[in-house]
Amino acid sequence: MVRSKRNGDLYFGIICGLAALCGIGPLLWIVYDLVKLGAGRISPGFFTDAVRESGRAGGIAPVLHSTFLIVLCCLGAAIPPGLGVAFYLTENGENRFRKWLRASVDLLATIPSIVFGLFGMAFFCRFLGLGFSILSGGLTLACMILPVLIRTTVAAVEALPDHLRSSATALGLTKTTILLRVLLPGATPGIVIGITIGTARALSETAALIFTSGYATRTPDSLLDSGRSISVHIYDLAMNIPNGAQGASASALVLLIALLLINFLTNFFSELWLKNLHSSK
Amino acid sequence: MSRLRSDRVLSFVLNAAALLCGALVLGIVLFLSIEAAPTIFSGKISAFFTDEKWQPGSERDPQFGIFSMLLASVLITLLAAILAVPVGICGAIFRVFYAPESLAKWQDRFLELLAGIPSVIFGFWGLSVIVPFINRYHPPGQSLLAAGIVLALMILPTIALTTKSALTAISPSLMAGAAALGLSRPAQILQVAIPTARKGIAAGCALGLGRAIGETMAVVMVCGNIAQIPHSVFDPVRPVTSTIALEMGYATAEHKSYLYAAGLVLVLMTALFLLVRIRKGASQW
Amino acid sequence: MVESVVITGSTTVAPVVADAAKRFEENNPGIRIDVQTGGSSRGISDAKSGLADLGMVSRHLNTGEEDLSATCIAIDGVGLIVHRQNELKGLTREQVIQLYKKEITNWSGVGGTTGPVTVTNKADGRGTLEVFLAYTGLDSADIKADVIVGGNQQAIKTVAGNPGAIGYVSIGAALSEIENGTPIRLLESDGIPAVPAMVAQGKFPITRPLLLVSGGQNSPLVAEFLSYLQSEETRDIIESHLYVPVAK
Amino acid sequence: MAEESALIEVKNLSINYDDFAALRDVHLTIQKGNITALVGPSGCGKSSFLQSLNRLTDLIPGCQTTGEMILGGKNILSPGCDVLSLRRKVGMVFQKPNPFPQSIRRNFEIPLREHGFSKLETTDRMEDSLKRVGLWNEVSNRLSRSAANLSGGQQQRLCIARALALDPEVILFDEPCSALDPHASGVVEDLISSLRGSVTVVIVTHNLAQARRIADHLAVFWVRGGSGTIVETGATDALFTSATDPDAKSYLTGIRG
Repeated sequence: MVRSKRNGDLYFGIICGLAALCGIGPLLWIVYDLVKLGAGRISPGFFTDAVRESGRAGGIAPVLHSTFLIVLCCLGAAIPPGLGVAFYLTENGENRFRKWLRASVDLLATIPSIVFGLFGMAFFCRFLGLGFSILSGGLTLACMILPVLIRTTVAAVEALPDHLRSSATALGLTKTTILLRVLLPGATPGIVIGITIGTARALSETAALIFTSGYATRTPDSLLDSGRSISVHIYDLAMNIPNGAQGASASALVLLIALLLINFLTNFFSELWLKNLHSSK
Repeated sequence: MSRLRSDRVLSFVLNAAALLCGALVLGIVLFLSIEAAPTIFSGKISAFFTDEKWQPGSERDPQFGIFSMLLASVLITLLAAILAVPVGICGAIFRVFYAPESLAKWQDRFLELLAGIPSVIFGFWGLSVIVPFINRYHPPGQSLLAAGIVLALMILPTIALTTKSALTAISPSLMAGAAALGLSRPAQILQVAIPTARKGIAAGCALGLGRAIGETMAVVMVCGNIAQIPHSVFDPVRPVTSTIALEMGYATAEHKSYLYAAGLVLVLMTALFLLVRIRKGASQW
Repeated sequence: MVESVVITGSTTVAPVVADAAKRFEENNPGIRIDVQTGGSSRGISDAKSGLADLGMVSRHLNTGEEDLSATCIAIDGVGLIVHRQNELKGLTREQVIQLYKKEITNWSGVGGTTGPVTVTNKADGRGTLEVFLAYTGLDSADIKADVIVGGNQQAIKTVAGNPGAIGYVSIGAALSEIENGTPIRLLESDGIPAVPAMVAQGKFPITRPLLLVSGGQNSPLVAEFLSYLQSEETRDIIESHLYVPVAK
Repeated sequence: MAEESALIEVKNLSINYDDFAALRDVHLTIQKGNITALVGPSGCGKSSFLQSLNRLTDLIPGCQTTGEMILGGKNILSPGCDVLSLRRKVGMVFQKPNPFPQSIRRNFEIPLREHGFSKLETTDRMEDSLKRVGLWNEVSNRLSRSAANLSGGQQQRLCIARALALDPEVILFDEPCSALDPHASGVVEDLISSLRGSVTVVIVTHNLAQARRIADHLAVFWVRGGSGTIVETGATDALFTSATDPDAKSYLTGIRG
């Protein structure tokens, strides 16, 4: 019995390890395929040259430029309301509106991204008259990542010890101070994770952008210009351009490296933040 | 006085954010309804449920049956969940309770990366690896199974990462208590840690499933896109999102309105599903 | 104020026009040409509604669309493709109809080596589907497909991964992929090899025009761009995409 | 005072956290059926000592124990020791009540089923031990409700009942009353007192009055040369009146500490 329990632990660990491998194996496979096909295209010029022959030649500099602006618009538009809704939801007290709001955030999370694209085209491009533009695309993406931001922030705030809010209230702090100085710093690592996931989704989104930020491969002069994000570029090369696979793979590799960098930086900074928080206590 | 004013401003800002978010959901539903209106108000919406096939382009016999596509959306999502939930949770258990710290960090990085691969890439990988593999045994290869596998891979990181954070948030004293009762590690994990973290895990799964049912670009490559009721996992299917992606850019007036109506039905269906969960008290987060 | 032209529509035409637009912009500073995709139907509806100055269409105009003024910039052939392992030489129109109606489900039925046929069709509304339907005279409801795909690339990848599959795609796209080692083959249609030369001579049976359409009076800039697209200056671009330029 | 016979012999125990020596050269005999209180200022290794008694120190990364702890002729600290059955024999109750946030019934089922008891036995044992801690009347009609809804004192008694259900030889208490209100604290204290004779109790407490009320034996921990150690042991009354170690004396008489 003793032995079987020991072995049970071992077997269980192995099963879980295999499960972990199941998730990571295909990733390595995908990355290997991308490297095999696309690595040859990547050179310093790839990052600085304009798109030529629909992406079969040249670089992706304007695409990177547009992507950066789109993500910036998206985060800028999504983070303030996202945090606002999350803090609204974690305040004490429950009412029908809150219940309904939670349900709608859940619903928002399940709306197909292509529906966001159609909505964005009708609302931002046509109704608000923003046209095919970086701004339209960024705002559409903001709607899409809003539920991710809200849910991770709520989870981060709820993971804080119960007594934090009550003890802060007992000190006679205003709600504003409690939120900005007590809850927000405590929940920051969780919020950062939410933003990272949101950024990753924004970067890898295609369907919502084709109809909103458009397709242009030139460097945008303003937020009201059309510009294609890197995922749209990958999509176009893979789906519409004969022999686009190499360019698509190379661009996908660049996207992966960018994501790696973002994850690394957010982790680095949130750890740094945590350290500061502890040492200042 | 000014301190209280700051509170009032704060409460105004929070309320405004909440209203904005609520309005967004209503706005999207409203927008879909307006675009779908020609179909709904002409009474042709009944064709959705009475027509057997989906062949909007046929001149002789246009049909707009949506049932098989809704079924396909549900089946693909379910299959992806069956594949991804156990694997994701077990992977997270490995990460939290078994993996040495250095390995665990790598696992996190990889999963975060997996979460960021564009769906087109998943789609093409599925089309060039999974589909030919299935094709060898059950042609054509494009199938419910292929779509389920590709989707499972796509939602795996969401499930694994949220499960991981739910498991790490468990108070160490609880786990020490379980250990002090002489529970073996699998028992500590399965009977104490998982039930304790179930809310977080369920939230992660819900998030993953939400993404699965709405996923388009990867599924459209590997599901075969035949609107039919599948008899096995090897049959090709066509979910609602695929139809929208395949036909929206090419559809004209009436056909287009049917596509919007299909999107609306999908959204309402998930809303119904959510409502049931809320009624059962399962979605309190 | 920058003068600009907005062009939307077919994903088949867009890469050609986008490349040409880039060159046009370089030659004419201060002018901006925005090319957006979304499919032939979108090209038509945007041109009609005036949302776009020009719509890109990769098929013949249907009834109810004749009020648009169309400019043909190139011709494209649509060829039947099979996996490289399939040794079949070509198919007649009758055989194609039988295959797509599932009256024949084994390659031996059309003179090939024994094996099940996987019929790959395009989604409703695609330009190539309409051209294919026009060639075969079928209604889309007659076609019993095993797999439905969206664009040319998806069709090519599907056939490349399935030794029993048959599909149809733009000849230019197929040739370009074959050159790059993708394991597919173009079949002869009614005994005519699927090559641009045959399309140019008008012998190949399945062809379609690549059109730019507009709803009303073209502005001088739009007219200039249209004639630029038909000029010798853009011939190399059209040929680089393996389409057949229209002799002027 | 119960009959004297040694149940646990601790010889030359040291506990290190990476480079830091938390506890050095500890010797202690724990008498069977008695209540032994571990007292001393914070940070002198009492809790580490307690946790090493059922190898919960294994859970702390970088923690190493050397020396001997003999229970029933076997060394607890030897690598060959089966920690799962050890922990069944040596139960533990923590400072903060930590019932599993599941139903009251599950709190018993999880450990009892794990240790091979049948469903029927589980129900019997749950009832017995809930009665033993005086909780049965309060919870018998809501066994399927979550244990998280109980009050702090009830939760702590549930944790004690959960430990008792496994029929342990020893129960370790780590400041079991410090998170409770005075009334609940009194109830739990009486409960611990009532275990005398049937179960061997080792308790860490900062409440000297409590130690004096319930303990048969006392071990005073103190920091010497940077690490904790036991500076004096003995019968409770004797130590309170005439401790020989000057630090222990001043601590127990309330002058320092």
